[in-house]
Amino acid sequence: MSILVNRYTKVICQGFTGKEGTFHSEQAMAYGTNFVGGVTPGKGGQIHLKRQVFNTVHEAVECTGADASMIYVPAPFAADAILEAADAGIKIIVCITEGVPIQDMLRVKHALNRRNTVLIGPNCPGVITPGECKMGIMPGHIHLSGKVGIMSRSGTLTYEAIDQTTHNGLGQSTCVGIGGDPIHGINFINCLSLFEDDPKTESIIMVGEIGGQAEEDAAKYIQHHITKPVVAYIAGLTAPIGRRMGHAGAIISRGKGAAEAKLAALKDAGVHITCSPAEMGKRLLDILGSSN
Amino acid sequence: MSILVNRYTKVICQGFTGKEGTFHSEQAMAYGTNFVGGVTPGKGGQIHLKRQVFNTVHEAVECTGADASMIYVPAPFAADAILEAADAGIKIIVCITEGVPIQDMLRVKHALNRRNTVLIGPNCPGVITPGECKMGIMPGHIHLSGKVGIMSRSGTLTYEAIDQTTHNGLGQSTCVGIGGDPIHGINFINCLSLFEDDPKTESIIMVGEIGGQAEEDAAKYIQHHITKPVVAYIAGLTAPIGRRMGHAGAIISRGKGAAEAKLAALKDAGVHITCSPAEMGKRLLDILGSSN
Amino acid sequence: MNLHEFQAKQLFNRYGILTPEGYLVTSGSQARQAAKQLGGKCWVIKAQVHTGGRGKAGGVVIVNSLDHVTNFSCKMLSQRLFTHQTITEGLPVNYVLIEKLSDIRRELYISVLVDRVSESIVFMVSPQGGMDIEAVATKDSNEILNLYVDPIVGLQSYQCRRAGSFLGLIGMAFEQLQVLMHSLYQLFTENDASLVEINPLVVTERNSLLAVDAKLDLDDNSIFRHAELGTMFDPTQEAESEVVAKKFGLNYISLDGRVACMVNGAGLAMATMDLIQREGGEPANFLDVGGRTTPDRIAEAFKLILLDRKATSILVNIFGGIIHCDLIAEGIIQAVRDIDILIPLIVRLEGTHSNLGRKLLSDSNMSIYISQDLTSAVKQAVKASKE
Amino acid sequence: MNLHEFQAKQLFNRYGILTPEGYLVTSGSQARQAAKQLGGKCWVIKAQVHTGGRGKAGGVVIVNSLDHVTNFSCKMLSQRLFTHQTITEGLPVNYVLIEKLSDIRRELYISVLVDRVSESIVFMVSPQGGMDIEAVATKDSNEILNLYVDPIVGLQSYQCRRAGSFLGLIGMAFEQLQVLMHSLYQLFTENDASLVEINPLVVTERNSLLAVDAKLDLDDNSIFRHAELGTMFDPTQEAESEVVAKKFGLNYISLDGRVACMVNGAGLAMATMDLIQREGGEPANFLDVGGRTTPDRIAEAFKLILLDRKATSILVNIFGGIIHCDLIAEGIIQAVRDIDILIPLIVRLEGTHSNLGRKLLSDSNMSIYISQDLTSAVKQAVKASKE
Repeated sequence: MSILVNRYTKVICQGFTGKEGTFHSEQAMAYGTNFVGGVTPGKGGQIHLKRQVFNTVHEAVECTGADASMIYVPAPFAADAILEAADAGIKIIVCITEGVPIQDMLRVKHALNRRNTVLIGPNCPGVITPGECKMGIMPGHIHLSGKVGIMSRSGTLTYEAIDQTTHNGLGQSTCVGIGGDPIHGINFINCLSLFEDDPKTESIIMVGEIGGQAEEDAAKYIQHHITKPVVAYIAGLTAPIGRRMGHAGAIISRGKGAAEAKLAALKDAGVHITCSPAEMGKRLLDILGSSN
Repeated sequence: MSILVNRYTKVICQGFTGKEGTFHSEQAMAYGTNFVGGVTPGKGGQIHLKRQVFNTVHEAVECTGADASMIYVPAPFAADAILEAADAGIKIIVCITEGVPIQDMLRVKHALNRRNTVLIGPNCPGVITPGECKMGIMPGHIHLSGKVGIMSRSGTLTYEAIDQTTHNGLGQSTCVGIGGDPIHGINFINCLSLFEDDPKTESIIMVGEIGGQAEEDAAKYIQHHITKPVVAYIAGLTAPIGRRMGHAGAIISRGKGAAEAKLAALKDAGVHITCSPAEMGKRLLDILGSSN
Repeated sequence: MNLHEFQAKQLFNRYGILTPEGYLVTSGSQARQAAKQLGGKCWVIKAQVHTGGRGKAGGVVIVNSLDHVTNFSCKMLSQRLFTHQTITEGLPVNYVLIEKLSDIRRELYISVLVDRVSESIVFMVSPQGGMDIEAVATKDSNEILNLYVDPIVGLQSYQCRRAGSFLGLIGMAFEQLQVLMHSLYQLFTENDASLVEINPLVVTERNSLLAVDAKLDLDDNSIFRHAELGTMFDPTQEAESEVVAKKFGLNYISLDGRVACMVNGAGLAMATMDLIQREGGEPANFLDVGGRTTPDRIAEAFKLILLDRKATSILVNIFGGIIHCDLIAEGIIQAVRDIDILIPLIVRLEGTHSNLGRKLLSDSNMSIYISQDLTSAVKQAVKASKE
Repeated sequence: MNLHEFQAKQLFNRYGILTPEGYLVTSGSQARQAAKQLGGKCWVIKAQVHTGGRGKAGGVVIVNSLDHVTNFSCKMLSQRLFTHQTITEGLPVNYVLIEKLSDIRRELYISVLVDRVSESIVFMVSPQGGMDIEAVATKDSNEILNLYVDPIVGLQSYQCRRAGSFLGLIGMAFEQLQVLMHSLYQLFTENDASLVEINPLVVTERNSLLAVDAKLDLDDNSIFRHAELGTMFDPTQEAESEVVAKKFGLNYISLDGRVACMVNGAGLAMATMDLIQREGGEPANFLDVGGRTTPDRIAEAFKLILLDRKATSILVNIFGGIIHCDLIAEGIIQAVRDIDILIPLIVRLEGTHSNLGRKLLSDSNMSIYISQDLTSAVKQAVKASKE
């Protein structure tokens, strides 16, 4: 088992024939993902990477039965692409695209609220169930099928967590990059709920960062609903106030969103904190060892 | 018991000091409704009909604990009034106003979709639980507390059904006028579900008319979910095609919405049809007699 | 509220939607002048009336000489147009539109409307343009694509691409469709339209889109915020009695039977019509006097009924809610006193103040059949209509 | 992207929002001319810089003679402005705004922003204008009303009435607030703003509303669809190194420590900074080279770090995802070859092609400390920075 995606997930790519779409679709196929086709408006009927290209997601879904899509279109077209996927019945939408206007995302989020669709991202590395399905830009080879559920607001920090849990032998059930934008799809609480229900997931690593209050909300949720051990790392203790730290969402504004408050909330909720991004795997192993 | 409103419902009126609002608020109080105040922007602080006037619904809710509002504002302001009530936490919104632009209602409906609020109307006579709470323009004196749930797209036809069930002694649990506009709040299926769950309601009268497919949808729902006997009357057998019969929603367009199709669907679903608006009560009594 | 084709096309042009070059004229000589101005050898003459099915009824004619332009325009302007959709007496043709004949590679269909089932605005497109869309729907529903617009985000580009793909458009026409659909959506929402239809939407030989026909219905309830559109209303295109009715806030539709009825509430009015038929009669009209009636309106309602001359009895059926029966009674008494009502009058009053109302009527000593019971009132009215 | 006050006010005026009469000037003599033109006896001189807290820092001055207008304007234009919010070196004042002094009955606060928790646009209003809104929030949150806008229906009139009622407005000011809020909402959505703030929003003696100050931030991600707004960017208001960084697609923020770092990914970059501090060092910067880096960008990143002169060691920390470690290695080698990097360089490579990358680096025989382990790399960098 796993959450969100697995070996049966039928994946397509929007922005398939573009440079990014091509590279990461190739990588996904090489990883063994059940990759069934792609969409590029105006190029319908062509064959690309041995898969059929469609003009619209609706056509792709009709012909391939796709239920998941990864989006590599430029930022101005991302909102439209997400909505197209949802309208066509895609259940898991992974939007890698960085730089989507925030007001576009506001509208998209409200529109998706009433649909039975999960959006991951935008501005995220994607989602992977090791050994089964890779939808995103993460390097596949660092993963190991296993029992840690990983969720993160940061791309490369996710890889750190993955790498560490691969090297310590725990492996990953599913890794979800929820993205660095202030308005995004799936959040920590959604992931926590899925990980809690997933028999394969035995523990959880959460990688947060400054900005917003997603970590505080997650802390409350963990306290009341999560029985599996959670290790958390929060980036940005040294970040200055009022500066946007790369991610559009990583900003301490009006006194809110500082790392200290997040760490305090998580500690209160019984979450195991690690203060080093290099020791997330080690911290988890320690906890699991001590609880056995 | 009853559905939607009862003796504990705390009712306010929007458009309180206007002519319509004043008249029907007075009537509601005279009927014994738990009428706690009213709203007219700019007249906050005044006393009207021995009740306080507020500038905003939020203030009214804060000061009176109101959970239901009846709206008598002119059509151009109806959408805003409905949204204000919903935003202030009002649970039952009755919009009497006629002539609300259809695109306003489209937006209002979508906005309400995500809220825990019931909208009744617009362009409807309102809702009444006899002997307890009257929210609308129906003549109170024709009602009798009893066991028939009545739901209707037409105002005066509702009164016919009420009058008949008062005279035959069955009485009414709650009567809901869902309104004659193509886009409206509560629908037949919502009412059916509430009536089915209400112990006081023993049978149901449904008054439909040409236009749309609400009756066909209700028929399907009755077939699968309703155990109580339902009597239906559909108005408009003699209505010409393509003409709007008074109500904005009462039109047979593009071959759809004709009375015959509605009657056929209802018959198929085991609903008891009456072909005379003067015999809804009699038909119901006959059925109840025969089933005993 | 319906607009004329030329009014719809004016609005189209304001939103950048291309229509054939043309002129609106009111006489044969103007028509000739317009055709000269347009140049070319073929012209289309289109009667401006509020109805579909103009083509079959002779309201759209293609001609290839200036004399024909003059003659056909004159003929159209001098006659009323009858189609299967028009009211019995046909519609006057006060304007004709003279257009250049468009070169046509393909004829498509596109419309925008409010769909009550999905509670959203929907685009309907079909490659089967130039035909009655209901016929297309009946024949093969796969030939129609419905695109539902989410009000949160509005029309999306992907929906336009789907439409273009479905219609088999390529190149410039594909691109133009995206723009056209966004323009239509803007026009639809900004003007509170209830229907916009282009049938046919033509693909020309140069692969460009052209709105050869245009139909535009507006939401009556929203005219208050579109003053300019309100002035486009053409009362000559509706039955006189219905125009009068509208003026007095009455909902009136003229029908073919002999039992006239005056009812409060649209549902009860329909139900009364149904009952009349059930009792062996035929309704002469639909008439809803509404919830806020006054004695004046009652009088106007009687006048309307008498104007139609068909009725041989009148049934007044009132269930008082907002409306008070005593007020209705007073209105009836006043009307009977002021107007010569020579046909039998049957009045059924029920609801608020109904006892008082019935008493007023009987005290008036007028020749009115008064009833509290609907069925017997209807029976009486049907019977009286046949005497 | 931040706009200057005068730019924000220009945009305000375009949306019908009233601001004090005033002129933008770049010299003392222009300032005097402007004051004369404005008339009256009192003027406000406002330094146009991208920062809050101008008042306390001497960036807003009220004067009552033309000589003072000249003198204070000259002074402001000749100095950099330092506030608690500005970067270390302060900000240049290239323009000052000369305005008529407004008569003030009350000072209110209003702002519009995107709220990430409710995922909606929110209006924030307070009767405590002219103060730092964070201070108001801390002192008494009842003094602030938040109004969340549903994107389906947009700002509603009832929300404006609530705001007006909350602010205690009556008469003309109450009516003007409705219009103002709708204008602000339109401005906010049409221009993809991320913050619009009027503090204070003044109620004048004649009970009219006036936007005495104006702050407007735009969403950087949306500038592609607002070409005109893009041209309003004023690079003089940002640290030079950050302007250069932006040009090369690098996210760079200058800090006060001595350990420079170059990282891919914003989260990892923050984490690297945190680790440096944890190991006893202080980060000299935040630098995210992003996911699509090229050897050129690596070189530019090194130049940026060296430009700041503070760093005494450089830590490159790359976990390859999209980015390939061999490419990074090549970039590093090229940069070291082309630029004089005289301080110790520590490189940690992990992820895609990391073996290849590390091999390239060690084969280059350059003086680079190469590590696969993050902690030891950080330790090394901190240690090196102190030597």
